[in-house]
Amino acid sequence: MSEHQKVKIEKMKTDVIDLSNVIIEIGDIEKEWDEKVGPHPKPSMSTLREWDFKLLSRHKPLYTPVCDECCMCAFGKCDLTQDRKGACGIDLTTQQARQVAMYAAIGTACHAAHARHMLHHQIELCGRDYPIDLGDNVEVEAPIMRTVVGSKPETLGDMEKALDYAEEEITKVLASIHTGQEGNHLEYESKALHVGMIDNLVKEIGDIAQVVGYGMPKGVPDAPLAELGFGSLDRSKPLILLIGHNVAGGASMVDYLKKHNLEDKVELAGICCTSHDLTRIYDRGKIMGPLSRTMKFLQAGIADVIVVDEQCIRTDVREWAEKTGAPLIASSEHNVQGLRDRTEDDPGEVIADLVEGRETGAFILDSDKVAEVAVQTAMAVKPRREKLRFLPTPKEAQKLAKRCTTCEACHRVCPVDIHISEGMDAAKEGDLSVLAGYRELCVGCTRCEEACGREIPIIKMIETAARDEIIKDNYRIRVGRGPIQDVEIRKVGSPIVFGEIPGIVVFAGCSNYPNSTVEMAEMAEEFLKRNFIVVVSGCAAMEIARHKDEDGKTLYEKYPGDFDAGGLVNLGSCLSNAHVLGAAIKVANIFAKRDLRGNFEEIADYIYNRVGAVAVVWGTYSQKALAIGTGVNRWGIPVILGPQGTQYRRQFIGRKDKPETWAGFNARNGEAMNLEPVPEHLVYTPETKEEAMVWIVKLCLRNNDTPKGRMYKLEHYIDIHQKYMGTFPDDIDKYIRNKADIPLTKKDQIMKILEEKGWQPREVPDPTIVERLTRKPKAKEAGK
Amino acid sequence: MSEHQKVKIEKMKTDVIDLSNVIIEIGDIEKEWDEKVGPHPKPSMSTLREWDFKLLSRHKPLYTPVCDECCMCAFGKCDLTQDRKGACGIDLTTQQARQVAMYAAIGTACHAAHARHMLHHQIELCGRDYPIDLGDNVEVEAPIMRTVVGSKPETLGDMEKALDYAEEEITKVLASIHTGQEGNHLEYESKALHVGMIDNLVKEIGDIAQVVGYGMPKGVPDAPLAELGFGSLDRSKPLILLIGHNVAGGASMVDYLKKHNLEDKVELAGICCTSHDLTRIYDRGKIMGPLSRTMKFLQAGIADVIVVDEQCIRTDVREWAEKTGAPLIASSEHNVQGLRDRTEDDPGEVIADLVEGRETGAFILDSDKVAEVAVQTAMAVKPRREKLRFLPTPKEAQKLAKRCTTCEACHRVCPVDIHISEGMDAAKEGDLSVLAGYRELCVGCTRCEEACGREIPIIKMIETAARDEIIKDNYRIRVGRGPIQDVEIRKVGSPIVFGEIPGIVVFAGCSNYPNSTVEMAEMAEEFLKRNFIVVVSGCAAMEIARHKDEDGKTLYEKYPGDFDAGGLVNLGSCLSNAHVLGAAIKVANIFAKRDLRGNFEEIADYIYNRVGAVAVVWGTYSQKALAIGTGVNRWGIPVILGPQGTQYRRQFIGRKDKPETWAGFNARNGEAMNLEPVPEHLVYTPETKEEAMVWIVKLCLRNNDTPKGRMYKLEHYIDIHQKYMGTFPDDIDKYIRNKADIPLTKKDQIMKILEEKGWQPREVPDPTIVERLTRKPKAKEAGK
Amino acid sequence: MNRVRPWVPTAITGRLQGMTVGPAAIARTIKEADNPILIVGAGIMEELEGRLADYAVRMARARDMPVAATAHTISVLHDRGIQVQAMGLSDVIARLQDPEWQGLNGRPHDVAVAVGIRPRFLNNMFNSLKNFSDVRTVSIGKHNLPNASLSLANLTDDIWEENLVEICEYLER
Amino acid sequence: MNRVRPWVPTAITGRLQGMTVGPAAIARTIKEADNPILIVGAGIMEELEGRLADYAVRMARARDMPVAATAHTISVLHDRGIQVQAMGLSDVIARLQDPEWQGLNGRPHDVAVAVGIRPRFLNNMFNSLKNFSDVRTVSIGKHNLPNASLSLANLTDDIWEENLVEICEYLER
Ligand code: SF4
Ligand code: SF4
Ligand code: SF4
Ligand code: SF4
Ligand code: SF4
Ligand code: SF4
Ligand code: SF4
Ligand code: SF4
Repeated sequence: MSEHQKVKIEKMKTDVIDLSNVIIEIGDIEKEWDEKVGPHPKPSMSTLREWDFKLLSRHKPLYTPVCDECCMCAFGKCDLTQDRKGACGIDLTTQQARQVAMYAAIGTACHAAHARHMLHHQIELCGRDYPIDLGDNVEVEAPIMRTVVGSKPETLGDMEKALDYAEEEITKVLASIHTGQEGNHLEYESKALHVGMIDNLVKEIGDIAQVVGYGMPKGVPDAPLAELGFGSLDRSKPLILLIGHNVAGGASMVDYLKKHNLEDKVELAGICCTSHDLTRIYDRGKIMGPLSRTMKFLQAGIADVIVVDEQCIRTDVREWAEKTGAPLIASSEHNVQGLRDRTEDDPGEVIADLVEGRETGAFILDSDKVAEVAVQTAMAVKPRREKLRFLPTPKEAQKLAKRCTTCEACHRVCPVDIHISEGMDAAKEGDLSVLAGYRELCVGCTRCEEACGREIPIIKMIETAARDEIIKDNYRIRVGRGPIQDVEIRKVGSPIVFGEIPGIVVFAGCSNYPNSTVEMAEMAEEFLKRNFIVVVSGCAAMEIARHKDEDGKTLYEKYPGDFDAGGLVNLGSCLSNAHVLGAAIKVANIFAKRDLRGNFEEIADYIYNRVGAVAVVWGTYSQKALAIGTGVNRWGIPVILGPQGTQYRRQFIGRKDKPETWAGFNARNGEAMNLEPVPEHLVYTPETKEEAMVWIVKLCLRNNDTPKGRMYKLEHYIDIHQKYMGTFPDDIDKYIRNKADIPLTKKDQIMKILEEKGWQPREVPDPTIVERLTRKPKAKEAGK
Repeated sequence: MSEHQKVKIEKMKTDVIDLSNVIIEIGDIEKEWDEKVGPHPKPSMSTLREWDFKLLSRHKPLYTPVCDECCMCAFGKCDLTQDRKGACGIDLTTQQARQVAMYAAIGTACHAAHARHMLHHQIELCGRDYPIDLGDNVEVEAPIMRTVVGSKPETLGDMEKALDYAEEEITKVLASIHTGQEGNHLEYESKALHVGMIDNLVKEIGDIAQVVGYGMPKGVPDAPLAELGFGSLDRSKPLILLIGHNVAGGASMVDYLKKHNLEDKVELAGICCTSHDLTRIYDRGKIMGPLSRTMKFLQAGIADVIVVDEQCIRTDVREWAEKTGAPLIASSEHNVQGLRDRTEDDPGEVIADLVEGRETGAFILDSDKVAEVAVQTAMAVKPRREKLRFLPTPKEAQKLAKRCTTCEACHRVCPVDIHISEGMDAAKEGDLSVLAGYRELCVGCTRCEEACGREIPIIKMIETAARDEIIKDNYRIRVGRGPIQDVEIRKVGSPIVFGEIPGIVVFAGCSNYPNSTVEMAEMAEEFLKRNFIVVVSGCAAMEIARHKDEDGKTLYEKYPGDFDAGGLVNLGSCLSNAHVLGAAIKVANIFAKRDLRGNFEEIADYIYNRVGAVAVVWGTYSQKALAIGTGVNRWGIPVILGPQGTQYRRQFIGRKDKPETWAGFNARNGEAMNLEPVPEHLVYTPETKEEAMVWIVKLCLRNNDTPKGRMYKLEHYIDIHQKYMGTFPDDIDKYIRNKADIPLTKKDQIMKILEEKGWQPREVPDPTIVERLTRKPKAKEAGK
Repeated sequence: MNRVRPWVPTAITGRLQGMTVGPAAIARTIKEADNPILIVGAGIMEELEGRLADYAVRMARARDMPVAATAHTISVLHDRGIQVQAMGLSDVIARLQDPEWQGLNGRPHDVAVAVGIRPRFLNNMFNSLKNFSDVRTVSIGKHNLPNASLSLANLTDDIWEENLVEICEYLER
Repeated sequence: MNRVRPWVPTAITGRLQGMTVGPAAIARTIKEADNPILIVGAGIMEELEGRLADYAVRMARARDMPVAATAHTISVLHDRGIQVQAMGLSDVIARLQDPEWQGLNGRPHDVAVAVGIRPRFLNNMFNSLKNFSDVRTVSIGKHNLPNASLSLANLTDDIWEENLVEICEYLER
């Protein structure tokens, strides 16, 4: 990294000086920041390896290979089954870890490139000196950057160096994937954790850049409600559908509409994170839904113009845009779709080409031009298009169903295990209700259609079957609020650490799991009612919004947006989910007065042992979700994945039955001791939502829980266990350190169990897993 | 990218000024360079897409999928056979291109991380201002950087920004691999070409840094000869075996040996590129051989200490080090092998642990400590170790052979198709000669041993069988000379472009193909004799050295090292193969006076149409080799891969039978016309070396060949075709533009063919495929 | 290598595929195992209108197998009067790979029998055992799983139920 | 899906595998093809002590198939007196995927028959045709290739030669 610059000034004139041809050499000039630098500013790939190895010795990787072969180099394919090694010497365990690191690097690269683009764009719009002002209530503006990079950004330009650092680390991790390097799986896991931490960092930078530059809500708890769902659209207006994650194009459209007084004339709606970010800057922006809804909207042809940016977009979007006659605009280098580059062309010409059908799409890298072309084209083509006409009628659906031979090819490939032919059977008889019932389950992956030898348009038929519901689909979601305010941290720091708030549950990432709407909403509400802080972002936040109670209210309408007990906090897009980690860091900083600067290990140790947070990525699918999860893992935050998370190939499983794996220290006196087996796992894939809920509460346990905190947490644990498992948990003795921990309401029952198990009270240490952080360091450690 | 800096100077005092607390804002200050900036400095991922699409419309991707499924996200695995799409919408064609881009990104990341480390290391050693001085004969010091980045580095520090740029681009390409983006294979091919170009750039930076910093040969044609092969070792001395690519550790060892007068006492030898670079700084360094020899040396236990750095190292090196009792030192973050981090420990302590066997290895990130520990440990353990004792005796080998059931499991998995059981059958009878014969074929991948149910140590038996030869293995190789000098370019520019030098053949990359020694050496000599310039680097350069003529001379002893007709130019390690591309660029710059700065497209168009260079990566296996090849492809240089190159999944195949695919322009008048179908392919995998040789000469044809040049090239083409194919080529009419092109010696025969084919003379244009570069640009183009 | 196409066509992970067998072979393997463990997943509550739970219980009883109740199956099994250990599937799979683990009944398990777990999920989990342990795996779900050492062909509910009955009866013999 | 294990155990690329057949089925397919092309690789010079070249020539003659001589086989084939087109394997494979290509004899080929090409190399190349063309592929090499529509089992030289004779005789009928 080059903090160091040598500069030649040919001419310089200010009020005080006038000089020419001076060479100035500048060393490592840092912004003023009186916090002392910790041991690990800008950690390199192996700097925090010891920390990782500590986590990995407690939570051992459990590998579920998706493939027993390796095809990564021209030596391959190699058969790695059982204990066979590949031609480079690698074994299957190491290969799994290598793939995890590779995919985590891809996810991180996405966020890094996104952040780079956004920062660059904001610097162009606002200038390099534009201050990072997140409002009066946010002083610790970039907790992750402070901790990891060791610097405190004051302006947009100040964040560029941190991205240089991030890109260098991503490159290193990617380099390590090359054939012929690590032969030990833990090394690759450490690299995955490292690149995951970089993912946290770049997301924070990207979101701060857009919050500041676009003036998105700055951590306001009472962010407004936005509309979500097809039913929220005024179908008489032209619709521009934004798909992807980078709102730059959408933001320019908002400007364009406002400038030309067209806000009333055009609907702007988005799919995936770009829609979150759209609603953060535009109160009339609509959210169509998460990734899993994309294909349904594409096939139904609801959009008059489709604008794609980057990440998690159907790769066949061009095909469907063409089939439904919607001009397609590609606005990102990451997803050009073979379209002709019109960036330098006159927008009028491009619009004419699209409207008159001479071309079906355009690649435009200038967001202002994207805006003009999208809006004008949408207004011009709308009159010619009729919504939903691409779906079959119920009659036609019945006829189509009759083609079905009940061969089950579709069912076999359906990732969410929908028994499609049953729906077809009913449809043959004219009963579309079974198909309609699949709507919430189906994630629109088209795999069934690809497998069907009878060319049955399964998704369209489901949509037709559920037509009436779709048109009514209209939900309220709280707009993404961005960071958590320092004042909120001050307020909740103590109840979190001392236990009145039993935990922070984060629902993040994708929603490609059957019934994720209902399941995630149900889980969220369970914990809202229990006074947990429930934080959401990305597709998960949308999915949760698609669930209404009997009164027609979504959870966002029922629970406040405060980062406080019983609050339902929508951070926004996936970029903004960095702020929940930021909040955990701020607890350490603001509440516990731990220094952040270059002090990763201490902060992570703090969170791991003290902040009862757990992330749930229920409908996981993407490499980004893997990076996000692996990132928070490094800070000691456990992640629960939906069952398809086994496709990521690796979990981190702790063994509460092996006390020796929980080695740590009592920070008060430096004494080595086995700590409690909490949090038990760092990555876990439960089978059902019921099991997930038990794990959510259990993974909020922390070594440093106060008696009151522990008592509350155990009360919820027992209660949830009884509610969903139907039994009293059998491991309660493991978590009761002394009588003060025992929930009062269940005291008798527990005491009986404890007696049966021969339970003895235990000392409650000031827990840490880093010897250096103890107060009486051993001689050897001290010598370092 | 942040060229822009805002700096606060608290105190500054020079002879002329004295000031405090001044804020200086610095814009894009560039080093003085009066060359005008071309259209594409620091091209972003899609900037050169149109250029790529031109190449790709001429040389269409031919995909050979290694797997018909995709397992890259948690949605998978998806079945992509035939026209099925995955759950993200991707099809198999696009998926192949996506994988190519991903693996090219991995290869590039390796070189980028290597270059970053090396530059950082040299800056630490020599200072940021250390001048880039490549000697009097090299003025154009960094032709790739000049062309791609548009800047001219004067000091080590000047190259850092270029690496920032490179890392940003690698991150972008990696980001584009994420699920849900490109749905068009050409887009991913363009991204692969882009990241390949970045690979060229970072290799150049890395090699310049080490050439300058370590004082390696600076493009001297008569670089000294080094020794290669096991027989070159003094086995009475302790041997430190360096494996990998990054010579930082080796360089420190050289310093250490010199400082402590131990040069006579210890042997330093390397495997893979680190050994090339070792001999570039140390005249007593030995080269053990390429990657394909690694396992043989490991199993034989020849090393007293093994030091690994990064890339292309057996991942199970630790296992073999332990089995043979050789302490292992890991010196790179990329390859830590689960070893304890001893970077901060006292070297004496580490040495004691290793020598006394308390630990089997150490991870040390400080190259000076690595040097001390390696040297001292080697000297201490040597007396206890006996070389080669890990190999079975011939008697034992016979006994082992008797275990063989001729099940053929080994033969099936052998990537180079060795019929091992035949060797075993002979060995059962005491005849080890058949096994011995496998030695040159075997690439030491151990796959046979992994497959063998009888636990037969096949490689060791081959080594035992070939024992006598191995001990005699002693070859001479010319030390890597680094860049090509400007004076050489001045000398050869005209003969290259005008044809006296029929072409430049580059043998680069790996050597994991059966008989690659003999085959590569044979091919090299064929072209040396024909007055081609033959350039070598990496493992290929070593492999070629392992071939002696009847007089016991290697090609390096028979041919001069000049970059000139009949010269055999060893550039050095894989990093240094950037210089051959550099040489092609310098032809455009020095000979043809084309501006380089930010002028990629014009330079690539120049090379593609004028510089008859072709690269051969015969024993290809690595992701780096893919990146290297894809990189030169973007500049219009064709690449020939060995047959296992199909494992890379993609070739670029031209169609000489489709004239319309060769559209271009006559630069003289801007006229659009179909150019000649040359070079026909950009990536091609021939079946045999004979076929390869025909392609080598044919792929040196260029549109702009002068009559004399074309005549020479065709003479070689016909001659080689007759020699190896046994026939006169049937497509000669395609390459004769008018009678002046006809080789005199074959005039009659050719005239007959031309008459039969109804040949007509054709205009010879000033060829270009970029309309903008023509002299009478069309009105529309001009408007741009 | 003669086997039916796995239920999930892409479930094959490589060269090494388990066998497709009938109920007799499965029953025999369970019976002859040294110390089998029965892993019972959430599907027992829904499949065959809940009767799958009854079959699971019958097998556990007949063979006297310790039962790991994954997901939230514990009370369903308790209700049917057998002693089970609640344990997440990942926990079971991780422990089965640990040579030190003394099983649910004080000694290592050599065979893992699973029922009531989604095929994709189980196939992935069993691959972990296939590659990283010596434990043999048996699926008695109605889908064919290439990563199980033994699994049934892809069956209709009716035939599956017949198979389950056959397995129970064999074990009860 | 009933087939032998491919010669190269990892040569399977996915769900779609070709059939392992005997010489009769291969001969019939070649005979009944509309316009087959015979692709002859370098192996013909070494395999079966060079007799493979003779078989290739016999088949080409018997079925009157146009021949693409890949690698450096052209003169070996010329020497045996048949007209062939010298063409690299990648060139042939690329052209076979082009619906516009009019084959070696003026019309598209529907079946590609290959002999004398290393199994790994050919298996990869044939996968290109499997996925990206309608051309059916036949390998008459002695190794089983899952990416060929039809290929022989893994044979010894003796049996292979018998098969070759049988194919030749069938075609000559
Ligand atoms: S790792 Fe994935 S792409 Fe490679 S062979 Fe296995 S399933 Fe196919
Ligand atoms: S990376 Fe290793 S295991 Fe993978 S294909 Fe290459 S040699 Fe085989
Ligand atoms: S589109 Fe829906 S029904 Fe079809 S396979 Fe995908 S999830 Fe299943
Ligand atoms: S694949 Fe098609 S035909 Fe077969 S059951 Fe499904 S919908 Fe019916
Ligand atoms: S990236 Fe696409 S094709 Fe690959 S596994 Fe994921 S959804 Fe399937
Ligand atoms: S080690 Fe040698 S003989 Fe064995 S499989 Fe590899 S190349 Fe073939
Ligand atoms: S695998 Fe082993 S037993 Fe079988 S042929 Fe090869 S060496 Fe002999
Ligand atoms: S030539 Fe190939 S094997 Fe050798 S070092 Fe380079 S990439 Fe590795």
